[in-house]
Amino acid sequence: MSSTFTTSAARNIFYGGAVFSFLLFLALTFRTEQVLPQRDQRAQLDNPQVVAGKRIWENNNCIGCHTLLGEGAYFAPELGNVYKRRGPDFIKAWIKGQPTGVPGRRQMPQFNLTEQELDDMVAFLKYASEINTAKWPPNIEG
Amino acid sequence: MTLPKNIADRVWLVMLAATLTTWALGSSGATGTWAVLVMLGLACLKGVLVILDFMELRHAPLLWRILLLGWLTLIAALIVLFYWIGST
Amino acid sequence: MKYTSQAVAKPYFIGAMGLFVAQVLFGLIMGLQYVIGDFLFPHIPFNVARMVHTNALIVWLLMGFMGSAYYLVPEEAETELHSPKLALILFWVFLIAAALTVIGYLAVPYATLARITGNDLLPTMGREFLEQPTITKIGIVIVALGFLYNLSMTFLKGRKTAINTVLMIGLWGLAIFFLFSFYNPHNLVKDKFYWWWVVHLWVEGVWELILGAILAFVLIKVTGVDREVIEKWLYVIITLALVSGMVGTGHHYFWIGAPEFWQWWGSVFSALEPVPFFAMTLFAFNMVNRRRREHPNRAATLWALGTGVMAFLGAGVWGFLHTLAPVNFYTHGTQITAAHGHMAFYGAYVMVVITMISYSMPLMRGRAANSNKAQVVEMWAFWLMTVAMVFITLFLTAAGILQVWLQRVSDTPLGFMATQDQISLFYWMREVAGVVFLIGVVTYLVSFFIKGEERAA
Amino acid sequence: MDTTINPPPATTDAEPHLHGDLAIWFFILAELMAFGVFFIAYAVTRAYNVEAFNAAQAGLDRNIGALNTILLITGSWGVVRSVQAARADRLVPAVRWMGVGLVCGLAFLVAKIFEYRAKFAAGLSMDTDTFHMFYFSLTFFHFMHVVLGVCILGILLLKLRRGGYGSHDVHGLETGAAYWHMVDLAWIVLFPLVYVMH
Repeated sequence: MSSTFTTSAARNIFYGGAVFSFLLFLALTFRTEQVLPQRDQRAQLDNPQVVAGKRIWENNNCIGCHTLLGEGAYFAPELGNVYKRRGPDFIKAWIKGQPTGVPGRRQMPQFNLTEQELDDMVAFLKYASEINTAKWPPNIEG
Repeated sequence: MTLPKNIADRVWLVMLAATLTTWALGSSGATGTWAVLVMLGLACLKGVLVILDFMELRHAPLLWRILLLGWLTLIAALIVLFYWIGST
Repeated sequence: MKYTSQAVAKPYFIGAMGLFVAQVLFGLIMGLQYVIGDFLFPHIPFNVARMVHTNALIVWLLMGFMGSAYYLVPEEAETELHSPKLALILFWVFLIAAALTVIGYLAVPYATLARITGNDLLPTMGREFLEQPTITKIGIVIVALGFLYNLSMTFLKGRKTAINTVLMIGLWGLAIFFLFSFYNPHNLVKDKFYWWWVVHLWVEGVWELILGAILAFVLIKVTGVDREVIEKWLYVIITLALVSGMVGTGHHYFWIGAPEFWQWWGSVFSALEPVPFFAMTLFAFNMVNRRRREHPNRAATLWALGTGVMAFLGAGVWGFLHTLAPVNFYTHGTQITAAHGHMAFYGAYVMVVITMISYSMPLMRGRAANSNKAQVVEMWAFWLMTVAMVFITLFLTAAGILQVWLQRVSDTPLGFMATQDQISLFYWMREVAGVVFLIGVVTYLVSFFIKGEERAA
Repeated sequence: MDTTINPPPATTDAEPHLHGDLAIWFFILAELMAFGVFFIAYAVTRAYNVEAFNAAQAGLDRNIGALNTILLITGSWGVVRSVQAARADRLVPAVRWMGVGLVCGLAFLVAKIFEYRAKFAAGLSMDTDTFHMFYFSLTFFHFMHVVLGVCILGILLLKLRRGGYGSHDVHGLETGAAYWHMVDLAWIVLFPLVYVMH
């Protein structure tokens, strides 16, 4: 194929293309930050329980078995909409009642959370369930 | 009006005319299948001229003409198809 | 091996292989826990095994990249490494930090680990792949800076080649994007948004530069094709990788609360992400076919070609399978994602590190290639591991499709655990394939100890 | 319609030759793929909500669209004339024609910024509705390409003024020109599709 193919051109295109894509990505990120307030329920973050609940979620590595908004481990149910699926009381009772000890069944450890911590966790899961996730998941089962 | 000698100038004039026609059609509110076909046809004409004369693929290996003219034809065909689907 | 200081890569490769075995073992534990729920409970709950599995993978790949860089940069720059001593010190710091972190995962409950490591001062724990205590993260940054200082000094004083330039950009990019792991806002959407700047911009951004640079280096050595041709193709491939990968991050922003334009941008650009891997496979086979020398290390050539193919299959094809928003709406957070994850990580990054090890280890031990017998065993290892990984991916894909059907698409959706019970057959088959994969890994390690007729260095 | 209205090809060598670096042609294909997928996504989505698209499209300023088309076509034309002049070592006209290309590119950016400001002032944005999501996405993606194109033309202009290009070497000039024509080609399809056809 008669055409010249030079390393210098390929390198310049690499630098140009990389900078171009990064700027394009930054522009879309900037746009995202502008629109997020209408979608991410940030008002609920004024409630210290939600903030504490997120810390408890992290410190107990719930993401090691569960998914949250579809991201995480696939060993245990999606918890992004569990507040809507089960409601607060079920969530607290379930966490307190673990592990079930049923032989052969997947086991959730006992995290010994105080009543206050359980309420914080429920507040966080309520907050997560109200984020505008473009109608994901497809149904309540998550 | 003598045609300008330089091919680039002639291509430029043809494309200007095509653009103004599309703009006129648009302003006159032309709609419906024939309007879509005419506008797409003008766009394809401009596209072919850019590919062959501005990009000088007229003198390039056949492969590159096939790739780019193929792209233009495929896009135009799919647009017509979906505009037709939209209009039924 | 032209420069004595390149030998500093050996401990990194040995450390990498050690963690690789640990990673696969914990993978097998988890595979069994998928079917026998209370296996090893409460001693090693699933989340702990998962942390060890994923963290070991990332740490040993980083060690592999570091080893490859310590071997490759001096040879490309045609000068001795700036400070081999620093490289060795950093190796032990990195290995000990990784070991302590794993012991921390296994010995105490995660909440206790968070408390004793003072996570509250700067909370960064509890997020997937970034579970390391904050002090370990700081340790990783220090090791990375020392590593980059050492290599950059070497790079600056030596010959500038495209391979070195691309590798250094990739490694600096890796360190810079890791800094986003320290950003952990209360806002869950922003937390996830910038979390992907570490994860996605690594594996579908700067790591592809590192992958390209290492593969190009090995191909130049193995095929003898002149550097000019290979470096041109390298630039084209990594430009395609960055152009598609950068905005391709959008395919993670469909359902986490980000604006809905990402569904279009993410789908369009990530649909182009297989193109660089396809070009890489074409490039690898093209170079090998046009080789100008018969390199004695046929195993390394096989690994290099395998990398191209499996990266295209795992990251390209299996990625495209569920990258378009309308499809991802149903497959998001299912076993389809796990299937893609396994084959993409293996095909793109595990295989390129093994390619580099297979190529450079014999040279560091004073011979051009291992004996014919050893190479046959190594090729057996290649096929055992690769075929086993293909089956793991196929079984998880089947599980994922059934899961999507039962739990998401059908009009009477089953609950999560009910669905898991329905697909447990595939989990059993995946576990068997996992055992075969472990056999492949062991075979690979054995191949380094097989004697045979010596080859000239 | 006979489009072959050209004298013998300007370049003497008869053997088919691709102008501009092969690497840029890889990226012209990649970019055209990206634009193509966006165009088809637009057409498909429109097919399923024609009224909403037509209603929202009516709000677009077709005149600025047409003006931008003319600007880009004229810009492309200028660059072609510049390459022709450089091949014939007529460096002063080459610089002047490249100036035409650059000015048209800049004018396009200015017109587009005014158009965007008017849209934002009217409270429209990428998140208003599906049509505007496509309108802003497509035109902004193209806008960024024109920004890069203007930078490239600027660099080519500077190098031309320093005598960097001429009959001895037009390679870099042809590479930049090919990219600029791709940007024009993308707009040629985008303009009728988004602004006019309904």
